[in-house]
Amino acid sequence: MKKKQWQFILAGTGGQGLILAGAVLAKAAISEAKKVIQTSSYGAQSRGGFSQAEVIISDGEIYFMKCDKPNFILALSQAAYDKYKDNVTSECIILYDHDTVISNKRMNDKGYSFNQRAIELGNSKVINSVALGAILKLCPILENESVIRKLKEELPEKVVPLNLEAFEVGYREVTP
Amino acid sequence: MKKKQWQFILAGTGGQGLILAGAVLAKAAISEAKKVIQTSSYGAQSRGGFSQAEVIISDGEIYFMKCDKPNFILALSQAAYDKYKDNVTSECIILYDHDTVISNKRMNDKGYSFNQRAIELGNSKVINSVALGAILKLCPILENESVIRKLKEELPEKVVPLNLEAFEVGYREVTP
Amino acid sequence: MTTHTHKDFLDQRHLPHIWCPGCGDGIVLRAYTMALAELGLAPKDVVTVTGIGCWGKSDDYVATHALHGTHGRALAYATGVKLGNPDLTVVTLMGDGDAVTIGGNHFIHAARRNIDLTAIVVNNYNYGMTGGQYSATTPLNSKTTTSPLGNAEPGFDICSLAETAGANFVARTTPYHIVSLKNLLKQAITKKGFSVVEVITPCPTYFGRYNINPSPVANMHWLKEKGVPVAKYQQMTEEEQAQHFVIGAFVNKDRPDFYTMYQQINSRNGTEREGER
Amino acid sequence: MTTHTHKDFLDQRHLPHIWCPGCGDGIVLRAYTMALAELGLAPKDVVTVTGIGCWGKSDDYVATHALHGTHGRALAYATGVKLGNPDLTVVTLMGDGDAVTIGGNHFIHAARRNIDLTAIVVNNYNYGMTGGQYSATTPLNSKTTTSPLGNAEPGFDICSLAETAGANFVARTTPYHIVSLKNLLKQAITKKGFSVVEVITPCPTYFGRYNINPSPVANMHWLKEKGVPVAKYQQMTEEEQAQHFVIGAFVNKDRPDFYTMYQQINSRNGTEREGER
Amino acid sequence: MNRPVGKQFMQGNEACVFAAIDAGARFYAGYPITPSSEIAELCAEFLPQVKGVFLQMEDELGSMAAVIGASAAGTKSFTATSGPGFSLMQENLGMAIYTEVPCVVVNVQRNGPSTALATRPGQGDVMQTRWGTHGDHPIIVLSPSSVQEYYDLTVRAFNLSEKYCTPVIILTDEVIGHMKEDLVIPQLDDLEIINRKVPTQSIEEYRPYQTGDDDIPAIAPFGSDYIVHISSSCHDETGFSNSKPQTADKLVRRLHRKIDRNIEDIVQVEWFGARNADLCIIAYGAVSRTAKQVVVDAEEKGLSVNLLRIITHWPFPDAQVKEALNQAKAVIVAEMNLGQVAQEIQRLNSSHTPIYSLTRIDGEMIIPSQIMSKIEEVMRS
Amino acid sequence: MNRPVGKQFMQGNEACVFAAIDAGARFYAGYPITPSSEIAELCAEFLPQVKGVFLQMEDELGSMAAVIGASAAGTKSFTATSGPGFSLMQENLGMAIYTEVPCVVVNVQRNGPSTALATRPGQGDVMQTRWGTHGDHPIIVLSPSSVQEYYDLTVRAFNLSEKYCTPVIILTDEVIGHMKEDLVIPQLDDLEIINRKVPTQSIEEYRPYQTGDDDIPAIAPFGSDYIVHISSSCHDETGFSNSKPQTADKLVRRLHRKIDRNIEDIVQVEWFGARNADLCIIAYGAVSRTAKQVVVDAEEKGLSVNLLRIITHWPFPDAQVKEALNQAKAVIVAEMNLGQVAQEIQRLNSSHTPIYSLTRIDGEMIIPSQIMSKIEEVMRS
Amino acid sequence: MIIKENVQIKIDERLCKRCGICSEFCPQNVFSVRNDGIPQVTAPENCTSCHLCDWRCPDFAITLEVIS
Amino acid sequence: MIIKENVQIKIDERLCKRCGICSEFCPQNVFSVRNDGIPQVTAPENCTSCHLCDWRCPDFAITLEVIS
Ligand SMILES: Cc1ncc(C[n+]2csc(CCOP(=O)(O)OP(=O)(O)O)c2C)c(N)n1
Ligand SMILES: Cc1ncc(C[n+]2csc(CCOP(=O)(O)OP(=O)(O)O)c2C)c(N)n1
Ligand code: SF4
Ligand code: SF4
Ligand code: SF4
Ligand code: SF4
Ligand code: SF4
Ligand code: SF4
Ligand SMILES: [Mg+2]
Ligand SMILES: [Mg+2]
Repeated sequence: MKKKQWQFILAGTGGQGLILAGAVLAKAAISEAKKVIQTSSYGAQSRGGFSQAEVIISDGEIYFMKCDKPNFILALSQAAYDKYKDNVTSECIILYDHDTVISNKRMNDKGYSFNQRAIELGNSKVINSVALGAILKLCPILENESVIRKLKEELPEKVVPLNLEAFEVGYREVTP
Repeated sequence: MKKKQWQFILAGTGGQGLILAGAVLAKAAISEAKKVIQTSSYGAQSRGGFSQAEVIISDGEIYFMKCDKPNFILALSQAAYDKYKDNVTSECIILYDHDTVISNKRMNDKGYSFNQRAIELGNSKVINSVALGAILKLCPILENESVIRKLKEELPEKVVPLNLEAFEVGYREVTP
Repeated sequence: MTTHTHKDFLDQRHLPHIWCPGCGDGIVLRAYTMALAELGLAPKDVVTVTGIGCWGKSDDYVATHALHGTHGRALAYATGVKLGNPDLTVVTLMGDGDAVTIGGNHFIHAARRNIDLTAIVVNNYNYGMTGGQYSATTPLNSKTTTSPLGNAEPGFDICSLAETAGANFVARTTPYHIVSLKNLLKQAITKKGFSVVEVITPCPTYFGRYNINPSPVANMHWLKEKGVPVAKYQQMTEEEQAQHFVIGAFVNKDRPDFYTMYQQINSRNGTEREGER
Repeated sequence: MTTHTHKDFLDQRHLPHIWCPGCGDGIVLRAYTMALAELGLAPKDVVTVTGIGCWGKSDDYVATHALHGTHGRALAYATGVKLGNPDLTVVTLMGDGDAVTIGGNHFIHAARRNIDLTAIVVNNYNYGMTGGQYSATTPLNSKTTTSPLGNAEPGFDICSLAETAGANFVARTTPYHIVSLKNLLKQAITKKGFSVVEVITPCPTYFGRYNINPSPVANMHWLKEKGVPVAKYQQMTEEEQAQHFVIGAFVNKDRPDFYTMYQQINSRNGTEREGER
Repeated sequence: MNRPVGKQFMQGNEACVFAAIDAGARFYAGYPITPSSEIAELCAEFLPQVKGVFLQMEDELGSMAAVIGASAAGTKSFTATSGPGFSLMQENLGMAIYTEVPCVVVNVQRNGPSTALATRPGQGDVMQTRWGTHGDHPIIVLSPSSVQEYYDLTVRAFNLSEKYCTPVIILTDEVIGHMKEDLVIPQLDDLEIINRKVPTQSIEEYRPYQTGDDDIPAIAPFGSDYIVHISSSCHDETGFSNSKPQTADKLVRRLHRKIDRNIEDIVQVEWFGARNADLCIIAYGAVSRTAKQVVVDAEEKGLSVNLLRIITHWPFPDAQVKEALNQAKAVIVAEMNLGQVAQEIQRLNSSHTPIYSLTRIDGEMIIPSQIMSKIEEVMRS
Repeated sequence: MNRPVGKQFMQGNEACVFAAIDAGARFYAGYPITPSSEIAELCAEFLPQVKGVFLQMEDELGSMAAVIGASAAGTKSFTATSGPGFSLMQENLGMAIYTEVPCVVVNVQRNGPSTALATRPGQGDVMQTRWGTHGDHPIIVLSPSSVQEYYDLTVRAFNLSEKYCTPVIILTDEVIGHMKEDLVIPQLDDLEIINRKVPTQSIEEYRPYQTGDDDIPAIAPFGSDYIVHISSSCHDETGFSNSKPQTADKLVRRLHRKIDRNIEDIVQVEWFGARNADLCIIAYGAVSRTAKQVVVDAEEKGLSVNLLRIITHWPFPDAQVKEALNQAKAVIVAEMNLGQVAQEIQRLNSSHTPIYSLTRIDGEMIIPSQIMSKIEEVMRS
Repeated sequence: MIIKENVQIKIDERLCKRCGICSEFCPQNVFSVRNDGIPQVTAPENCTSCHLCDWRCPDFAITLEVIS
Repeated sequence: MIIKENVQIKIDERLCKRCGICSEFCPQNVFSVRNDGIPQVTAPENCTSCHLCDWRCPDFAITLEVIS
């Protein structure tokens, strides 16, 4: 029997906390008894350069560990967007940052002002939590609660409230 | 066609100049247009320990380079003698040093007072030249002249006369 | 007089470089290209031999001949290059890992041999390239990714090591002290024999973050404050000295270099040997 | 008090040893076994780690635990042994090749790290085992089988190197000075931290033959004459000094050894780290 | 140390460290190198918490030597590296094999040769693990393909190492080393931990390299009442050097025999899919994950494909590979190198089964569609 | 230098040095090790006499690196070592292969692994020469069996190295290295000497790793007007590092192709005895001398035996070995190791010819009677 | 004594990594920092063309053109 | 002040390699050298049991037994 599988790619720039966002997504999925694999790409240019987390979430065994058929791509930089725009199926959602990415206007492209909203929230570093909220909205395969619980666990206590707020913003403001 | 081949083993102790003696034999043979291979054994204990030169002289191509069927063994130490006494054919001549070796009295064993005669000649180091003379006498496959010529070439000028004398002594005093 | 500018020694095709914002590597590279230009050299006269590491990546940006080898062996390649063609100006660019951790043996032997090379050692107090682990120059007690509670080993004084091992020219400075950096590099490159210029510039991304300050600007201020010239250093109390490091040229002598000695000895009459062995 | 004699540390089954007549190695080995006995150690308390070379063959004759590894790595094995069981007394016996030529990197790092080991370096000015090639301690201009007209490289001063790199105890002597040799070994073995005793004893078979005299006795006379104590050395002119070498203990300090530092740092409260990385 | 237990989500290299500690490792010496450095970093953090020691050595030569020293002193020890460092360890790896010092070496493979693409995965060191050091020698090499298995095989590596007194290599790759996956860490009591043999003779009669019929010596740790002599030179049962030809012959043949006779204990493979499929994929490490996906996909397409996954690389699973060759109509060997294992399989191919070597050396993973195309191509022919 | 010419009597290692100098070598960097040290000693004596440089490096890692450096500066360079040193050279050997720097490495094999019997012969490094460094790589390895051939193959090694821009290994053994034998040294004019390609492009257009259809680059020496960039990282035609997957793939496949397509130029074997004999001995190096004696002895006994002597170890003489397997009723592979080449031959044995592996690892030569007994045993069965 | 020359300071935004070193250590406070971290030449008249900003820029992003 | 004890000096001829060090450096000239190079104790009465010969013998060939 073929199990249902979701492939997420969170791509952007070093420092945007995408690896952490991937981990939160992954751990939330684990807590819901799903199978999960997380991989990340980094090269010599990691610091400040291109950065990417891949998460596969599945109801059953996951064999191949790379996202060869992504269902969802978060593109927080032009490089991230360009890397994937022509290499995914038309069903794949690409959620990009309005502020920094010029989209090709694919059918399933969705823009949102991630950077701007994060700054407005008071810290550009919460961009990853905004993104998590948006992801959950567009791709509701996990309970918000599980993600929020993991966010609380993974983040230093003092930044939790702001990140939860950011999550809510992302969840609220992005529409399918 | 099988070519005629002679295998010589010169064995004794480091410092007796056996490698040099082997080289003289070898080079003399080369000068007579024979094929020659010289090998020598030395271990960590080379210095003052066991030392050995092997020379194969042949009218034709030499393939195997070790003396597996020696025709002639010079044994200037007990260790040298013992190493071979039971591992050679009965035809193989073992010429040993009377002064330092106790022989098993094999049929083809021949003793001579190498050490003593060398000392009497004024320098225990000429023991190798005495031995060369003796070898040529017992195994006359090379011209004395070729060996003497090579002795002159290989040795520092000032020790040549004494070594030639030693060679003569060995050649004269050892009898088949 | 100078026919080349520093840009002639810089291969701009690969810019922007891979180094983090504010990393000292770029400043040292700038000083290197300026030094070459000011010395009136041409790119074809120079072989830049780099190690493996952040600083070891600098060959990507130089327009001289270049050899980017394996980690820790830059001086050994360079030794071969120099002896393969003694007319070349051979400069090695090594991190502290390359130069005195994995490559420590080549370092002391190059100094002893006094081979005519220049070593520009960028000491960022850790392995930048692999993620900030401690190296043989990481100061005692510092926190790094492999000494989370503090490093139990003190760091080498690279300059003392070079001096003891026999280098002809030994100096230390920082990218903050950019003018002296350039001038010391010129002296080092000109010097016949083995020359070492240690450039202290803590890796802001790792060492700085854990031990000084994550900001490049703060790290530059740190260098400005910590690096003091010999004269000033000598007037300090021992405690003060422990909080600073001394900059300047410490060794500048003219012991004949290896190749000169080699040629001299081997021009001896071979017969001299006869009978001695 | 002593329950063991030097013979308890000597494995006599393999005597006579392989060393040439008059080679200093046997004398140093004797001093080592005497030192162990006089320190009241038992063979089971001691691990002798040897290099590869003539002196490296000494493990064949010791009755302690022993590890005879690959060429140049003795200090690295010994570092593992000591950290694998810090209660052991770990002594490395290395030739000049092992210690400061191929093994030079481990040497300076062991000193820097100040790991609690003793290094007894027999400096015979060449590679005895492989037939008298020059090593990193062969003096400039010396004739060896790979420098037939003279060595173009100067030799290291092993003691200076050890001192600069950070050793706690550094001494030099010769087998002629057998009593001081034994006593220095005792001090070195007792000292917590990295200790080096350099024993100068030119290989009579190769170095001696080409540069001093083939006779072991002559080589011993040479040692007697050339090795002078610090006080006397300091009174010499520079020219005289160049003709001699200084013997005695040069460094004797108590910087905490690696394992002590390691334990101290790692007993810190781990939470101190929180948030810093 | 707060030992993780039960269901966990962690990186492969992380699982390796916890497994090593669980297996009893208390000493790590290494030199950082991508993509293995996390192992060093986590050892630096956790070993002191279990009274162990983490040491960053000056290079990989020294790391391997220190590991040998610590193990000889009785402490289970390991190191981790990648290609360039693994090349530097070869001399002392041979020393450990020859002197029978248990230890574990993790090689997290990256793209090679030389420096090449240092952060990208590869499987180019398979043959090097077998033949990298000079002279005849046996070796045990294990290859995990999941985080769970990385944990399991690390424990197993220490066990085999202690049991057979020999170094064991874990040959993994950047993908397995860096990916995060869920795994279950057992209770300590549920883990089988094997420790090296202890001597039973009297102290006087003790000879460290004397073995019983099992060919395995009982080498006491340094510091014990049994005096131990370890030598990289040819040595007899006493451990002292001995240069007799017979001694040399006896020693090296025994070293091989102690592994060869235990092939069944050491060799592991996994069969995946129908046992009697038409086409068999042979793969290992990260690529075997691709292959599994392909087996599943093929089934859906109605293609008869299975997978023989190599877990023990060396000694090579001759019997199992022969079985695959005999059973399948064709074999595809998929690997991130130029066909190293494919070539090894050719040696066993007395059945003349067509062997297709699917190679990839650009630092990217072999993806399912790549294998699938190959299958379709093979099936067509 | 007083160049020896015509009929000479010298040691194998000595012939190697004169050959290297004749081939144009002007730089040697090495670290002494038995049984190769004579090569260093003679280079120390003779290189300065031809304005070359002999340098004793601090270790073998540095030696190999210095050889690469000097060659990159345009000077033909070489080194010599034995097992332990060869293991230490592996990392930089991979670097030389990957960056296409010509050079020659002589490995005078001794008994192994580790230190073992350091003064005794062995042939245990055959597979290591193929697979010793990490990552996929090609290699050329030549194996002489007489002093004459040691001379000839040393010249050839430099020629192949320069022609194909790759390191070439001379894999010999203590017996061949140390024995003295007569040989004929040709007049310099009669020697074919090949030098590396020189660039033909304009300075502006020059890219050191750009190749023509022959897959061979024209890498100028450092110091020339052509600026040369050499990198151990994955590099494109400019020589600068480049981390694109296609670049990595292209580079390593080209490195293999430039050797593979020239197999016929590179591979040499010798057939000895009747070409259609019943039984074929396959041997190389010193042992092939034993085998020749056996072929002669067998003929006298009326046994139909011949010898296929491997001269080029790698790339492996697949075609010739297959021919032997197809022709003979049985094959005996005699080697001073545990059957390394026998196993390689098995890979080619599609004819199911019985292959008998005759091994010896005690530091003694395989003697004629040993092979002869095996022949008689095989013939009986 | 500082000889004043006419100097043009160019910042290549493609190369600048916003480290802040140029502006922080310019002895004449010639720069101010834009919102996004890129330095701006805001007091060019104070520049002594000492070149420190140029030489210390880790990213080869500053060019000083002296128009004398 | 040297305290004289009764001392017996044994030379193991199986181990002695005739280097000559013991006899050359005995402060009391206790040894003379036999024709074949093996040292002989010829003036035992002069021995101060300083142990130098014993300790300096490279071949473990000398044993000093002090019978006090
Ligand atoms: C033999 C080997 N070991 C380890 C590595 C991994 N490695 C690459 S760079 C580096 C350290 C770099 O540190 P350093 O030389 O100080 O340069 P930095 O990055 O700090 O400038 C290491 C350990 C390697 N490439 N090769
Ligand atoms: C890796 C390696 N390279 C070279 C050798 C050969 N080798 C054995 S001993 C030795 C030198 C010994 O010199 P030293 O350490 O000074 O000891 P000595 O023999 O002089 O006492 C060498 C080069 C080796 N065994 N291993
Ligand atoms: S990691 Fe450190 S050394 Fe490397 S580029 Fe970044 S700041 Fe510079
Ligand atoms: S060769 Fe030299 S060092 Fe070696 S045993 Fe002989 S005298 Fe001693
Ligand atoms: S040249 Fe000097 S004064 Fe002018 S902007 Fe740059 S640092 Fe400031
Ligand atoms: S110094 Fe260079 S990189 Fe840094 S802010 Fe100024 S222009 Fe930008
Ligand atoms: S103990 Fe002293 S005095 Fe007595 S024989 Fe020996 S060296 Fe001479
Ligand atoms: S010192 Fe020892 S070896 Fe030398 S002569 Fe005296 S007893 Fe013999
Ligand atoms: Mg660094
Ligand atoms: Mg020595």
